[in-house]
Amino acid sequence: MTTVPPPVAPERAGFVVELDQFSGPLDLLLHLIREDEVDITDLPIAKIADQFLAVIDELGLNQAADYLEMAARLLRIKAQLLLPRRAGDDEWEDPRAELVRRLLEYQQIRELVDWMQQAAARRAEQFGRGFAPEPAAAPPAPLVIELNELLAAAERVIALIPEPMLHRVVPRPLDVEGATAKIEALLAGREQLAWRDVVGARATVVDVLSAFIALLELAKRGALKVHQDGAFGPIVIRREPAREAA
Amino acid sequence: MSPLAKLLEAALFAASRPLTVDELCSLDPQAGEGTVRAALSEVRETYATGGHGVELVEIAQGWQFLSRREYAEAIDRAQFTLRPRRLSPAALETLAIIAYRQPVGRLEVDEIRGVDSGAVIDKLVERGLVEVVTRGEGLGRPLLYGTTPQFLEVLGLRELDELPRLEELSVALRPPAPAEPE
Amino acid sequence: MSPLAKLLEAALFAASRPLTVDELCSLDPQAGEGTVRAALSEVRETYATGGHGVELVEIAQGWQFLSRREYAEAIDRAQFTLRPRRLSPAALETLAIIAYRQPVGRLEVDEIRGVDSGAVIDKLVERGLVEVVTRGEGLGRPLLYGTTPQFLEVLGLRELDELPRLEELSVALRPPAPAEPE
Repeated sequence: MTTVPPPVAPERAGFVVELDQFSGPLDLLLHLIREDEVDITDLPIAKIADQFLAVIDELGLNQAADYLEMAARLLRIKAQLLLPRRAGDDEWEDPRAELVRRLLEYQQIRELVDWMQQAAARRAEQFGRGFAPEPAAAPPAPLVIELNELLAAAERVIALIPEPMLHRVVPRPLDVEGATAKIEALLAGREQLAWRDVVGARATVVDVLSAFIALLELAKRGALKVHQDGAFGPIVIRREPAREAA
Repeated sequence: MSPLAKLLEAALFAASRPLTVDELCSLDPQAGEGTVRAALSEVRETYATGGHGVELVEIAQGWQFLSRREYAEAIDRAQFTLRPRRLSPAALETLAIIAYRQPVGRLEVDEIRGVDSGAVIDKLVERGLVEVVTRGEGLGRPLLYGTTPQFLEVLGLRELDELPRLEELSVALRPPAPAEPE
Repeated sequence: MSPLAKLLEAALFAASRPLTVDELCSLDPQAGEGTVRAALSEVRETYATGGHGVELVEIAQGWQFLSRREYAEAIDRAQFTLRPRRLSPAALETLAIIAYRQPVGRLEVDEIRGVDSGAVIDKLVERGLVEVVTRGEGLGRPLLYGTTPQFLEVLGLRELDELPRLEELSVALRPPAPAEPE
């Protein structure tokens, strides 16, 4: 039987950053494992996955990305374990292995947390000097900067600047035309694109916004169709049959 | 010292302000005011006669430990009240950009560092290393920052020209426009 | 106590944080480190044997006067001073990871905790327990974090190596014991 601390207020559930009950999905998993008194290294994945889903449902965590990602991971492992495998297959690798490693590592962190909590509590039994001298009377703290530190910082800054080199920096407006041209060029070569093909892996907010507006505009013009199978599913961009000839 | 005197000593040490006799009495509900005053004298005597660097002083209708006057100068000189500070890597980076590109606006610094630099710039202003020198053209007439004389002082430079001219700097941190004759 | 010991006592009393031996040496330019360490022992002995309510403790790579444990409750109850805020489990988890893996980037912390730790790290930086120590190699040259002297102060540690060694933990990353029959 799974007992769960009192649920969070529903209005908080939308964007969960930090819960009172659990500090993250691994914490929740560890809680379930401890309750069931099962061995982490021989995780009863089907049972734990069901319990995990039940708890995130009960706590209204259905929109918390970190918890959802873990739920998906559990279900995938559960499915993999259900696949038939040949007897005596040495190549077979337990799909639970990675999760077990992370859980053991996390458990170690929790133990450190216990230790640190005790150390902090012990330190809190002693008080330092409470009275601090008047700030006005106190001389300012001496500041130390070495010239070579400043140069090292300048070099780090230089390394940060991507090619091509920087000329004059102005706040960049949305570049919808550029994004439109890019999408059209991509579609000229291919029937179908993924969202990632359009924005790339290192897109800035401006890039994403530009590409998104360009997509909507092109879709409105009938040059392409944007399709998404479900919420948060991958976005597929398909070229529309040559209507431009009409 | 008696247990009550030791308790008073600990409390007077830890308090962030002078403590009145009433407040000291609240430390031990069993002890009456007379007992507390006697213990207070005990603490004061201990520090007065034992050859200590601090003393218990009656001040602002209360009691407080203070370091003896003769040590005040040495302590002031050592500047303990605040920890000597080094700048964080983020602050140094921002300072480097402002030093080489001044006058420069916040957006430009953000763009070069790839992160929001507002808080870092504010800290540098607070520390007197950087200041608003003018306003730029364009939207909202942004504040433009430059380094202060104190920046030179901390680095031990006489002039900004003494900042090393790295070859790469001429590319990446080149001032946006040719310098105007002043 | 010797004049130097009294000077150290006054300075340590005045400071609201641990002072390093280097800082204590700067109090008297004539005194060498050996002399200062001897005087430091003299102060510690005085407070250890004299039946005082405070003691001199080695902490966070320095020395600090602290009230004795037995008076914690009375001082706390009387509310003469603020008790430090407690850290949340999420903050402690993040601190533990940063303490053991420093210098470490945000992504690595996220991965070990299984959640986005950006906000928690920002809070720890704000509280002075963690700071950016350098930038990593690779994409975007990520900021890498490490712990500060104040981290040691909050845990009452002298050095980082007083943290438990990972091998000492009961669930260290080693193969589990042979399964027992259920």
